[in-house]
This record gives sequence, structure tokens and C-alpha cells, in this order.
Amino acid sequence: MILAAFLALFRRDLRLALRQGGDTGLVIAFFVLTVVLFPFGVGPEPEVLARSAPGILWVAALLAALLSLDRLFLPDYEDGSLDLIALSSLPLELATLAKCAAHWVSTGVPLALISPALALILDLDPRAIATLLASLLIGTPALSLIGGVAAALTLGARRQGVLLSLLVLPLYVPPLIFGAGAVEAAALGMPPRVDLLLLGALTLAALPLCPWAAAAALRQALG
Amino acid sequence: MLTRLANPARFMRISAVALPWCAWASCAVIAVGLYLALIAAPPDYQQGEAVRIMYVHVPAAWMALNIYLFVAVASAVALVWRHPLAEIAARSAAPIGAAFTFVCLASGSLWGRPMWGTWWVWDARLTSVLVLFFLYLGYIALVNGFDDPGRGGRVGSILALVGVVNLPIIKFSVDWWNTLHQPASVLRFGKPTIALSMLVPLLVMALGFMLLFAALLLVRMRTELNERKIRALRLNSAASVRPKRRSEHGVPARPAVLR
Amino acid sequence: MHAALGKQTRRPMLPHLSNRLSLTAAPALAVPLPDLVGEDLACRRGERIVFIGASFRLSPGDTLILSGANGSGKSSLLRLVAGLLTPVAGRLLWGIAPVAADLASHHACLHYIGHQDALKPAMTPREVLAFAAALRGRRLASAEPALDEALAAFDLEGIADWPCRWLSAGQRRRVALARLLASPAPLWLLDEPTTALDSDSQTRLEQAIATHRSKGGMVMIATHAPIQLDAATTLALDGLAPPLQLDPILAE
Amino acid sequence: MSAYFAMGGYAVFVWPAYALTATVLGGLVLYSWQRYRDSIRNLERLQRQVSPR
Repeated sequence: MILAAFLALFRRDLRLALRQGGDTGLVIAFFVLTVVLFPFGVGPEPEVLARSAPGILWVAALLAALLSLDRLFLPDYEDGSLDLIALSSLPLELATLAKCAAHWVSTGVPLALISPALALILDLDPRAIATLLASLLIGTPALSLIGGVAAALTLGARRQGVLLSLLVLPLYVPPLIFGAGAVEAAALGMPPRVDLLLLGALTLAALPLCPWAAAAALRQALG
Repeated sequence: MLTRLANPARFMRISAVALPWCAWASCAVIAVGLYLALIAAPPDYQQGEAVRIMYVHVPAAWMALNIYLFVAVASAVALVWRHPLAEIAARSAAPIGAAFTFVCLASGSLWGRPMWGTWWVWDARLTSVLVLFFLYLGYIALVNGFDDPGRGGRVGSILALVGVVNLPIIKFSVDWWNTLHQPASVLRFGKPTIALSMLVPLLVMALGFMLLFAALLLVRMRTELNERKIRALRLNSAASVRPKRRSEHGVPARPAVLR
Repeated sequence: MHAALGKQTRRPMLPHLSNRLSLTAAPALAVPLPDLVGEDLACRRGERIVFIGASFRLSPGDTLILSGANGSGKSSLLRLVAGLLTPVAGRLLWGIAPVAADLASHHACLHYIGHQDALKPAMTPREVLAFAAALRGRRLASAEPALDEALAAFDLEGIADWPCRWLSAGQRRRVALARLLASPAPLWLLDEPTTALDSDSQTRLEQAIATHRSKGGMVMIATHAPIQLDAATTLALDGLAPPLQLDPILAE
Repeated sequence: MSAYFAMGGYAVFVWPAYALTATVLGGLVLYSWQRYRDSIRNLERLQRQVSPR
């Protein structure tokens, strides 16, 4: 019964994100554009780019995920759907989990899938490309979940966009460090296992805690 | 103790007495601390006189962290026990914490320049304090980001709890990041084993900062309570102006004692 | 039927309540529902205390009309009864079981139609109703007949597959109201349901309310339009504004 | 005396550090005290308006 409601909300959010073609396409375009901008800034020398490729890719992915966060709850808050979701048989915690999962699938996964292509542009060491894909797939759920909390906290605030990124970026430091660290370790030939495990631990910790915090924040917005 | 202080009227009475004491005590202790730090303490055999910056930098770092913990505890009390005064304490303490964090960062940078030739050294502790500074800014911006102050306070409490859960994770990840990318400077930023003559000024300055925090907190909390009274009076005067249509069976004028 | 992920321990009173509340197209309820009772409710929106001492009793088959000037708290009371707002004072009860004990079951017993229509421009009315039914835990297969019946009741078959961005305000309002029939719930909370409705739709709404009441359902409605509701009690919120706006922190 | 102020050559770092601390903390004290005085004055003015009625 609850699963039916959970899947319904997840599928609806996913369909809305993909059908309008807005979110996913926009996020990927932003990701590609940000990565492509770096050579214009630091110069095209391969060894310079390769050295900082893990950092560039992860920061760009992080900012791309940040881009579409304020659309996570705001449309539902403004058109009244949030009341419907709050009154459904789905506890608010699971509803926020469903929305964060839909956000992950519509932004996190495409970012991860396209990252190997961009790694080639930045001359990243081929050994590290598999780790890059793995680290993004493991790390982006944490980005969506932590972002979900920030989106719920800033719901209905003045200037939500700026406020949301100010709240989220300090909390994105650990995933960024472990994610980029894993890719860099792989690029230097060292085993990235420990970094990936730590990143996985972050995501697993975020899985129960973030929906709980986001639901508490949503209740403030509803009341 | 907490519930006894819950009553704002009692808080105003107690804080009215405590405020002057805190203020004068902090001035005295800081004065003594400055004397010890600037004059009495010996120069360091390696860093020379530059070590005197430590007497401001380290206490400020302690205060930055402890005030954030204070905000988190006050927020937890505000959320769990619906304690209005705790929310006001958290909201009033955050800017003071942000000020101490800024002082810590600035003095750290001023200390780093003569020691390692760069205005900013990506040392593990200093970087964690930088992230803490952004957590403070995020909290302050969120609390003031809503038209309804009550809403800002409650949402800010949730953010403070999320932040305090993330603090150790951030500290661990920055240390991890620091060991991976050992910064250029060879001399570890760690404090050498402190000689007593150096420890005393440090502790005195720390006590002075704590008293300063207490005094500032009381001032800001009293201001917040006054402003709430002002808002309530304005709301009531606006309400009393509104024509009351059904005055014949007027609602009894007892003030609604609300949860 | 209702496996609520109840965090609180389940109160004996409410689960049997939600079992009896499956007000499907089945004949009138054999066992009468308990009354919905509001005791001395007070509500705060932001910094303002909107009303105090609001009391009412809604028994099955009844309709309660909330009257009062703008800003007297009609919408706030509806949101409070829906469980979206927690009352600052007073209690809401099903018979003798307080609602706050098991909010999940309470939510399962009501429909709340607010000012906004909660429609996504990219979705069609049929998808909107299917989603609303699924949110309330109805299997899609079993919901199909109810969807068609709901669409028919509000004359929406013709535009059932148009994306909502093509619909007029009145049509959007009808889709929102069709949610009432897509999945059954005994308590209807309607906030200005007749806005943007033409006369034909308004009669359809009155008819839907009448059949709902005949099956033992309850309706709480905030409206200014002269809607035809027989034997309806009225709760005036105007006189309930508190004389003294007290901030809780200063009240002690 | 001037040797003392030279701070063994580090004067340009030690004194600004202390000056900066004084300005930031002092500024916060003055700002908070100013707002405190304003709130008291406004509150008394409002209470005078309300109470004589």
C-alpha cells in the first residue's frame, strides 16, 4: 500500500523531469559546459589538465546537481501538490526519499554516465575512468539527499536559489573530498577502494538521516 | 534549571543582574590577558614575537567551535521541548560565533604569513574553521531569510542540528584530504608542547572571550525579547483598530494561554 | 486495508475507524461513523493568532459551512482539521479518539481541496486522478472504474487526455474536485470549491455533495457563493478573533 | 620602547592581528549595544502610547 504510493510519486516526479526534458538536459549541458570552460582558463596543456581533471569533474558534477535542487519541492509547494503529498498514505519521510531518488535518477545518473566522455577531453588517465564512473554513481545520491534537505529548509524563503547553495556547499565538502580523492588515487595507480568505501558510507548515512531532516523542514513549510 | 529559566520575565530579571557583572568581568579578564599575552609572555625560540598572535588565534578557534555547539544544543532544546527562549538563544549566539570564527581565520592568516610565506595555508584545522564559517553564514542567512521570524527560527534549528552532525564528518574528511595533499609547508602547524608561561595567557584570554560571549549573548537576547514585545504591541494596536462586528457577545477578554 | 507506517503506537480506537471508512460505492454504511468534534480550537498562522475557541460537531451526513470575512481564518480552520496545521490550543476528535494520536489514519479519512488546484501542466486529468488515487494507496487496477466515474461526474471525459496546461481555470477546478470521487474518503474539506465554476459545474458539485452526504459522508465547506446545501449548520469565525494577540513567549 | 613595538620585526603581523580582533569584536559589541538601546527606547515609546488609553 505504502509502496504503491511511493512508486507512484517516484514515477510521477521522474516522468515530469524527463517529459519536460528540462531538468536532465539542462543539467548535462551545464556539466559539459563547465568542464569545457576549464581548458580556456588553465590552458590546454595535457599534463596540467590531467593533474586537476578529477577535481574539475567532481566540482562540475556537484554544481550541476546543485542547479536543479530548488525545483525539487518548490513547484509542488506553489501549486498545492505538497498538501496532497502530506495528506497521502505516504509518510512525509518516504515522500522526500521518493523525490530525492527521482532527482538522483534524473540528474545524478546522467551526470555519471556522461563523465567518462568528459574525462577524455581532460586527458584523465584511462585507468581512472572506471573509478570516476563508480565514484559519481556512489556519490551523487548523497548530493541529492543532502540537497533535498537544503531545498526543504529554504522552501518559501526570500531568494531561495542563493540561500540554498550557501547552505549546501559546506555540506558537499566531504563527498567532494572522497569522490575526487578516489579518482585521483586511481589516476596515480593507487587503489581507490578506501575512498569509494568512505563515499559509500556517506551515501548510506545520508539515506535515512536526510529524508528525516527534510520531512521535519517540510512540516515547517506546511504549518 | 532550564525550565526555571523558561519564563521570559524571570530571564529578563536574572539577565538584568548578570549582564553588568559579565560585561565588567570580561573587560577585566581580557585586559589581564592582553597584558600577559603582549608583555609578560616570552617570545618563542623559533617564531620569535610572532607567536603572540596565537593568544588571539587559538582562543578564537575554541570559541568558534564551542559557540556552534551551543547553538546546536539550544536548537535541539528548542525543537524537542518547544522552548521559545532556547530558539532566541541560538539565534542570538550565531552572529557572535561567526565573529569569533572570522577573527580566528584572519589571525591565522596573519600568523601564517611570517611563518610560511603565504597569506593562507591549507592546514587541516584552519580549513575546517573556514568550512565552519560558511556553516555559520548559512545558519544566519537562513534564520533571517523568512518574513516570519518564528518560521526562520524553527527551520534554523533544524539546519543547526544537520550542521552539528556534519561537523565531525567535515573535520575527518578535511584531515583525510590534508594527509593526501601534504601542503608545501614542512613545519607542521601543530602547537608545540606549551610552556606554562605560554599556557596561562592562552587560558586567560579564553576566559575573557567566554565572558565576552556571555555578555553579548545576554544583550542580544534581551534585544530580541524587546523586539518581540514591540511586534506584539504593534499587532495588538493594529488588531484593536479593526472594527469588531460581533461585539454583543464579545469573547471573554482572558488572554489565550497558548501552548 | 491500511498499513500505516505508524511511528506512534496504534490506538485501538482509530484502526477500526479506518476500516469502516472504506466508503466505496458500497451501499450506505451499516455502522454509523463517529462524529468529528472540534473543542475550543485556536490557530496561529505565522505571528498572528487567527481565532480562538472554535468548537463544532460534525455528525455523518452533515454539512458545516464556515462563514466570516476574509482573514477570519476559514482556510486556516480547514487546514487545521485536515491535520496540516497543529492547533495552538483545543483538540480535534473522532468521537472520543483524539486525532493527534494517529494522524496517518486521520489523513486517510479525508479529502482536502484548497485554493490551489495542485495540477501539473504536463500531466493529463486522467493521470492526475490516477496519481491522486495512488497517493492514497489505491492499486491502479482497482482504481480504473472509480476514475471514469469521477471524470464522468464532472463532465471531464472529453478533455480527460488533454495536458492540463490547455485547460481553463474552471476545467482545472473540476479536475481538482474530481479527486473527491477518484478515491473514497468520508470527510470532505472544501475551500472555496466554486471559484471559477460555471453554473452547470456548480450543480454537479452540489449533486456530488448530496450523494456523498446520503452515503453518510461529512462535508466542511468555506464558501461565499450561494451554494444550495440543505440542512447545513454554520460556524461564524468572525467573532472568534482574539482581543489580545499574545506571542507565546510573552504569554507566560 | 620603540624596540618593543617592533615586535622583533613581526610588528606588521602581530599588531594588525590584535587590531583586527579589537575592531571585529568591538564592532559587534557596539552594534549589539546600539540595537539594544534602540529596542528599549522603542518599547518604552510604544508602551507609553498604549497604556495611557
